[in-house]
Amino acid sequence: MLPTLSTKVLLGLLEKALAIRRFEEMLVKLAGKIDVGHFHVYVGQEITGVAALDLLETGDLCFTTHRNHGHLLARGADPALMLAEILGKSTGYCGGRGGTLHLASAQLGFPATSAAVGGCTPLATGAAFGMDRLGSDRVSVCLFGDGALEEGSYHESINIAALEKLPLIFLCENNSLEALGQKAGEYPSSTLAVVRLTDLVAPFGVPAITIDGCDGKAVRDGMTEAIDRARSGEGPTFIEARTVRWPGNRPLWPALVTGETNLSMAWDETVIPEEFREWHTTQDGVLRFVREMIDEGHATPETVIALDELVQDQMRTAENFALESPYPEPETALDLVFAKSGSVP
Amino acid sequence: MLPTLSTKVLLGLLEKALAIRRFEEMLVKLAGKIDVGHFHVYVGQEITGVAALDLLETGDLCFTTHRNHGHLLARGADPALMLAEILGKSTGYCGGRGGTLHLASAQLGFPATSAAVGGCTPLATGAAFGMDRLGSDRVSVCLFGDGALEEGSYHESINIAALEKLPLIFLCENNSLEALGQKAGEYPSSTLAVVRLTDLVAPFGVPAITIDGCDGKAVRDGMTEAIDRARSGEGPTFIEARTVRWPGNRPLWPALVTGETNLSMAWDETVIPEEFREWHTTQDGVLRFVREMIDEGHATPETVIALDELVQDQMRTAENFALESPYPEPETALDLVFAKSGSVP
Amino acid sequence: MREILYAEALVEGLRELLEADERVHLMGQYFLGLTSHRELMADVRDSFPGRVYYPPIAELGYVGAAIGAAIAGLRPIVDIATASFIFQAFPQIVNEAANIHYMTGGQTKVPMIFHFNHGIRGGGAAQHSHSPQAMLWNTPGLEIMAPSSPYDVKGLLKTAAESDNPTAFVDHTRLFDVIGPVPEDDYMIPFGQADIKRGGKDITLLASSFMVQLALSAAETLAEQGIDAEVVDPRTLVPLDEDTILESVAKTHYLVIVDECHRRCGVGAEFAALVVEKAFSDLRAPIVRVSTEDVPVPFSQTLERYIEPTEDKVVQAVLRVLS
Amino acid sequence: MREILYAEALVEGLRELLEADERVHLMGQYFLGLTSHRELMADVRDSFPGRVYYPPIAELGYVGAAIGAAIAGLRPIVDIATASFIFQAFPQIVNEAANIHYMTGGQTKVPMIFHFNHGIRGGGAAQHSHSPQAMLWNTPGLEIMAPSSPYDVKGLLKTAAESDNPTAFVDHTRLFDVIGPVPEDDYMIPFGQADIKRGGKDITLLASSFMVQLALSAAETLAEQGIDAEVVDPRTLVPLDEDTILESVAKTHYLVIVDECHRRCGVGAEFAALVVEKAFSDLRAPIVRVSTEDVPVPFSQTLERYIEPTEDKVVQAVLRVLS
Ligand SMILES: Cc1ncc(C[n+]2csc(CCOP(=O)(O)OP(=O)(O)O)c2C)c(N)n1
Ligand SMILES: Cc1ncc(C[n+]2csc(CCOP(=O)(O)OP(=O)(O)O)c2C)c(N)n1
Ligand SMILES: [Mg+2]
Ligand SMILES: [Mg+2]
Repeated sequence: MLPTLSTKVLLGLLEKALAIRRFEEMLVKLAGKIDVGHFHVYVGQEITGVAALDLLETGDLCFTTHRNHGHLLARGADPALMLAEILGKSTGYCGGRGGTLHLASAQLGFPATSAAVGGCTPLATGAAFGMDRLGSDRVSVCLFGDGALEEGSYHESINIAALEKLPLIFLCENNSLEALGQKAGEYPSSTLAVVRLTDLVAPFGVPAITIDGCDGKAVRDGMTEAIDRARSGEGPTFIEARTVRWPGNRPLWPALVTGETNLSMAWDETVIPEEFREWHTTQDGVLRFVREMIDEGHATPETVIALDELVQDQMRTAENFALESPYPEPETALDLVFAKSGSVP
Repeated sequence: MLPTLSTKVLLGLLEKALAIRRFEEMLVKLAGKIDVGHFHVYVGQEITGVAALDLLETGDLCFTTHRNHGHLLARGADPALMLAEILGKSTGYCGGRGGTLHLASAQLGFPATSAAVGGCTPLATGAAFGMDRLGSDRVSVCLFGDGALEEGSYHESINIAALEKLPLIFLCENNSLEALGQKAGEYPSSTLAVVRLTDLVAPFGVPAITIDGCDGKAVRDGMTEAIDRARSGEGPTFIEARTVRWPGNRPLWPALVTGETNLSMAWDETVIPEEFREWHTTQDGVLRFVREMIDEGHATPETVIALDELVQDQMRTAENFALESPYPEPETALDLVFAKSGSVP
Repeated sequence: MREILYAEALVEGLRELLEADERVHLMGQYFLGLTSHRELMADVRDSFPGRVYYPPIAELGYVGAAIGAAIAGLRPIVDIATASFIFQAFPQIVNEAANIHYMTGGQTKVPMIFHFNHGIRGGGAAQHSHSPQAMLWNTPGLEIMAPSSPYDVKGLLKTAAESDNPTAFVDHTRLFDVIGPVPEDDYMIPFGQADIKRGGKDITLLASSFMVQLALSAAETLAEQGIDAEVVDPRTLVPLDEDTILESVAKTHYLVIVDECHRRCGVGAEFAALVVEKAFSDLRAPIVRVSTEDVPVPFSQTLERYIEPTEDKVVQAVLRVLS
Repeated sequence: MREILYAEALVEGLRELLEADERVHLMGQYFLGLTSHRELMADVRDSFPGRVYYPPIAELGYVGAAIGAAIAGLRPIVDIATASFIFQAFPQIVNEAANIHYMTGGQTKVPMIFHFNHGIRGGGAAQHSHSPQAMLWNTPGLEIMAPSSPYDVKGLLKTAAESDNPTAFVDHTRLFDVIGPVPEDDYMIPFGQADIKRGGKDITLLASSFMVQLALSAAETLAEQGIDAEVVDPRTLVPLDEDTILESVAKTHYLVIVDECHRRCGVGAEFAALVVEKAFSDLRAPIVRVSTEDVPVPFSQTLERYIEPTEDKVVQAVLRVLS
C-alpha cells in the first residue's frame, strides 16, 4: 500500500525511487562499455530505502554497506557526484578514494560506509551510543543485508544497543527470499539456521517486525514507530524488510537481464516479458508504487512518464559529468591519511 | 537429586567432586605462600563437571576455558601433573608451557584449552565438524561460562553447528546468578540483555535446557540426552547449568573466605558459619551431594570422611610432587613451536 | 614440460589433495576470488560432493571451526577469500591456531591450511586490499607460503598439506594468469628453500608473491640498461631460507626489496633488518624498500597506481642504489 | 618537581580529560589491569557517574561502538585491557577506524583512543602476552603512542585526546610502578618528538614502551664498563621522529634495538630497516635487535625469561656490536 501522504510528497518519493532505478540501470549499462569494476546495485529494494530514509532529519546518521547506492540517493545524494565517485573521479563524494563500496557523504548523514559484511553494525551502534551520551535526540540507522546477521558483530552490537537502550534502528534488508532454504520454509537466507530473522532479535527484548520491503506504507509505518521509539529514549528497534532479489542481481556481476525498466509495465501487463513476469508483477517495488499511485489517483501514466524523463535527463547529465571529470592527481594519494589536529605536526 | 546409579559409581563421582574441591583449596592456600599468579577455581561448580563429563568416552573431546581445573579432574586428570603445570614445572601436563589458563591433556580428551573468552566455541564446533566429516561417532563438548555468550564467536558457532547438525554439546556454566554485573564493580559477570540464556539458542532450532548445576541427576540426565542426540546424528544441544558463584570467587583473586570445606557441614547444620550459611546450605554442590548420599543410604559420615582423607592425601602427594619438580630448562623454550612434519626441515 | 596457468596449477593441486586423502576437506570456495577462473572451483565442488563446505559469512566461526576440525583429525583447507576478511578470524588464527601446539607442550597438532588472496587487485579500495602476511609473520607458530609461479603454487601446496602445522597460503589474484611449466608427475617443494628466479650479479631483488613477477619484469628492463639483477624468491616466509638471501647479497653487495605490504613493519622491513644484522659487511649501499605507501589503499586507479609498487619504481630504486 | 607513579600519572591524565571535556567518556575500565593500582580506576568511576561505560565481553562490538561514537561526536577512550584481546576488535580497528578518514576523502573524523596493556606481564602465557604494536604500525591511519615514563604518559595522553584521529595507546603494566617527575601544571607532549632518555656517545639504544626502562638499566651497567650509551625513545611510532633517531646514529655509529614484539616483522624490524635505508653510511657495524624470541610466550617463568628481552641480553648485544 501507499503511505498516507499528499500527492506531492508521494511524487517526491516516486521520483527518488525512479532515480535509484535509473541510476543503477545507467551504471550497469556503463559497465558494459567501460571497466567499472565490481559493484552492487539496489534494484528491487528502492521502496525500502526511499520510504524508510525519507523520515530522517538532518543529523540522523546512516551506516550502510556495499549495497549503498540507493540509500544515499534516498537521502538526496547527487547522482553526478555518486557516479563520479564510482568511477574514481576527483569530483566524487569521497574524491575518488572510496568508490562504490564506500560511498559516503557526511553532510547527507552517511559518515562512513563499510564494505565488510557486519562492519556497519558496531559503527551504527556506537553512533547511537554517542548521541545518547551527548544528549542529542538524533537517531542512528544501521542498514544491512540478511547476510550480516551471520557475523558475530551483529550479536555483540544488538546486545549493547539493548542494554543501553540506544536510539538505533536496525534496518535489515532481507533480499534472500528466493534462497533455497526459504523456499522450503526453512532458512530465510542461505546460511542462517533461524526460521524467522526476527526470532534472533526477540531474546534481547528489542521490538522486531517483518515487513514487505516493497510496501511503501508498511515501510513508512514501521520506520515511523522505530524512530519515535528511538527519539523518545525507548531504545532500538529491528525491522526486517523483505524483498525478492532482482534477477539481474543473481549473477556475480549485475546484469540488465530484465532490460531497462519499461514503466508502462505498471499499467499494461501485456508488455511484461514472460521470463520475469512474476518478479515484475509482484516483486518490483517501483512498478508497484507506480501502479498504486495511478490506482489511487495520485498520478497518471503521463505524469509518471514525464517524471521518469526528468529523472533520466538527470542521469544523462550525471553520466556526462562523471565521465568528463578528471581523475585525482596521483600525488594526492598521500594526503588525508590523518585529520590535521593537535597531535600531527 | 542424585543420579540413579549404584553406590559404587556414586562414590566414584563423589571422589572426583572432592578431588576438585580439595585441589582448588590446596591451590588457594599455596597461593598464599608462594607466587602462583592469577588463576580461576571451580569451587561451587564441581557437580556440573563431574556428573556431565563422567558420561564421556575415550575419544570424545572437551574444549574448556580459563576455569578448567575441575573439568580435567572430572575426566581423571592426575592432580600432581595439574599442579605441576600450574606452577610452571617441566613435569606438568604441558611441560610448563600452558599454565593454569591452558591446562590440556590430549590423552584425556582436552586437546586445546583457550583462555580467550569465546575462544573455545569455534574450536569445539570445528572438532564436531571434523568428527562428523570423518564419520566418527565421537562427540565434542564445549565448556564455557555465561560470559562467552557475549562474544560474537558464540553466535557464529551455534549457527554452524545447527546448520550442519554437528555432534556438539554446548555446556554453558552460568555462575553469574547473583551478579549485579560489572556495575557492582565485580570482575566477571553476565552483561547480556537476554533474560534467559536459553532464549538465545531457541532461534537456531537447537534444543536448550536450563538445569541446576548442583543437581547431579539433572546434570546427568540432561547430558545423557545431549550425548545421545549428538551420537545419533541429530545435532547439537545447549545446556545451561546454573550455579551460584562461590563467595571465594567474588574477589578478583580467589580467596578461601569460607575456609577449607568442613564436610560435616553436610550432616550437621550447626557447624555452618553464619556468614556463608546460605551458600553452603543451598548452593554448595559438594555438600549437597554428600547429604544426598547419606540420606539415601549410599554413604555414612564415616565413609565420606574416609574418602575425603584419601583425597586429601592424594593432594598432599600432588603438592609435594609439584613443588619438588624442576622448572623446564630455559633453552627448551625454543622447542615445539612447530610439529615436526614434512614441511619443516 | 607442459605450461599451464597458475590458477590451473592451484586447482590441480587442490584436486589431487582431495583425491589422495579423504581427510582433506575444503571449507569455503572463493580460492579464485571473483576472477574469470572461478569456474574451475565449481568443477572441484561437483567432483567431491560432501568435501566442500559452504560456510556462513562468519570468518571467525568457520576458520575457528577449521582449526577445531584439524585438531579432531580432518585436514581442512579453509578459504578466507579476500585477505581483508582475515581480521575477523584473527582471534582464532593468531591467538589459537598459532599457539596450540606450543602451549600444550606439543600434545596437539593443527594440520590445516588457510588461503586468502592478498594485496591490490584493482579497485578493491581500503577494505579489500590488505596484505596481512607481515602480521602473520609476527605471529610465531604459523608456517607461511607465498608462491609466485604455477610450479611453486602446486609444489608448495602439496607440502603444506603434509604439514602438521597451521599454514598460511598467501595468494594473489594477479598471479592467476601467470603461465609456466608444471610437471605432470607429482612433486613437492620443501618449505624453507628459496628459489633464485633469475640469476644476476649486480644487485639482488628480494620479493615474494606477486612482487616476484614485478621484480622479474624490472630485471628485464634493467638488463637492457646493462644491469644484471638477481631475483630471489624465498617462497616461504616461515621457515625462511636465510642462507640463499644472504649468499645473494654477499655476491651482489646491493639489495632492493619489493614488498606489497604497507612499508612500516611490512615483510620488507624484516628482510632489511635480517640482512643488515647478518650481512652488514657485504652491503655497499643502503637497502631500499619498494613497498605500498603508508596510506589506506585508495579506490581510484590513479591513486592506487601511485601508492603501489610498480616495475618502474623498482627500476628507479635500483638505479638509485647503484648510483 | 613532584615525583609520582606512572599509574598515578595515567589516571591523573584520564581524570583531567574527563573534567575538561564532557565529550570524553571511558569505555571499559581495566586501564590498570589486575595490578594493585586498579583501585585508582574505581575512584575515577565514582567521580564521573555516567561517563564510564562497562561493556559486555565483546571487544569487537564495543571497540567498534567507540569508533561509531567518535564519528557521532563523542571523544571515547576505550580500554581493551590485555592487548591480546585486541584481535577480537581488529576488523573494527584495522579495517574501519584506520580507513574512515581517508576513504571518505577527509569528510569524517574518528577522534578516539584505544588503550591496551601489551607484552609479557609474567605468567600471562601465550594468550595474554601479545605486543600488537607492529601490526598496528603496519596499518596506516592509526596514530600510535607508546609512553615509557610518568611524564610521557600524561603528556602524550593529553595530546592524543586532542587528536581527531584514532590513536593506539600502547601501555604496559610493568611501567605502572615507575616513578618520575610530573609537573602539577597542565602540559602536553607533541606527537612525533622523540626523547633522548639518556645522552651518550658510544652507541644508540632505540627502544619504546617498557623496553626503554630496560635500555636505561642496561645503559647504567654499560656505563660501569666505560660504554656511554644513548637511549632514544621515539615516544610515538606514528608519527615517528625519524630525525632524532638518525641523528643519534650519525653521532654514535652503532645501533642496538630493544623491542618486546616478536622479532620477525616487529617494531624493531622497522627501526632497523629505516636506519639502514636512511643512515647506512653512518653505521659501522650490524644493527642488532633484542626482541622476544619467535615462539608463543610460554607460561613457565624460566622459559618466559629465556625468550623475553632482558637487561643482560641488551648488554651482551652492545658488547657484541662494539667488539
Ligand atoms: C567480512 C566480509 N566477508 C565476506 C564479504 C564478501 N561479501 C560481499 S557481499 C556478501 C554477501 C552479503 O549478503 P547480504 O549481507 O545479505 O547483502 P546483499 O548483498 O544480499 O545485499 C559477501 C559475503 C565481505 N564483504 N566482508
Ligand atoms: C576475549 C577476552 N576478553 C576478556 C577476557 C578477560 N576475562 C577473563 S575471565 C572473564 C570473565 C568470563 O566470564 P565467564 O565466561 O562467565 O566465565 P567465569 O569466569 O564466570 O567462569 C573475562 C572478561 C578474556 N580472557 N578474553
Ligand atoms: Mg542479502
Ligand atoms: Mg560466569
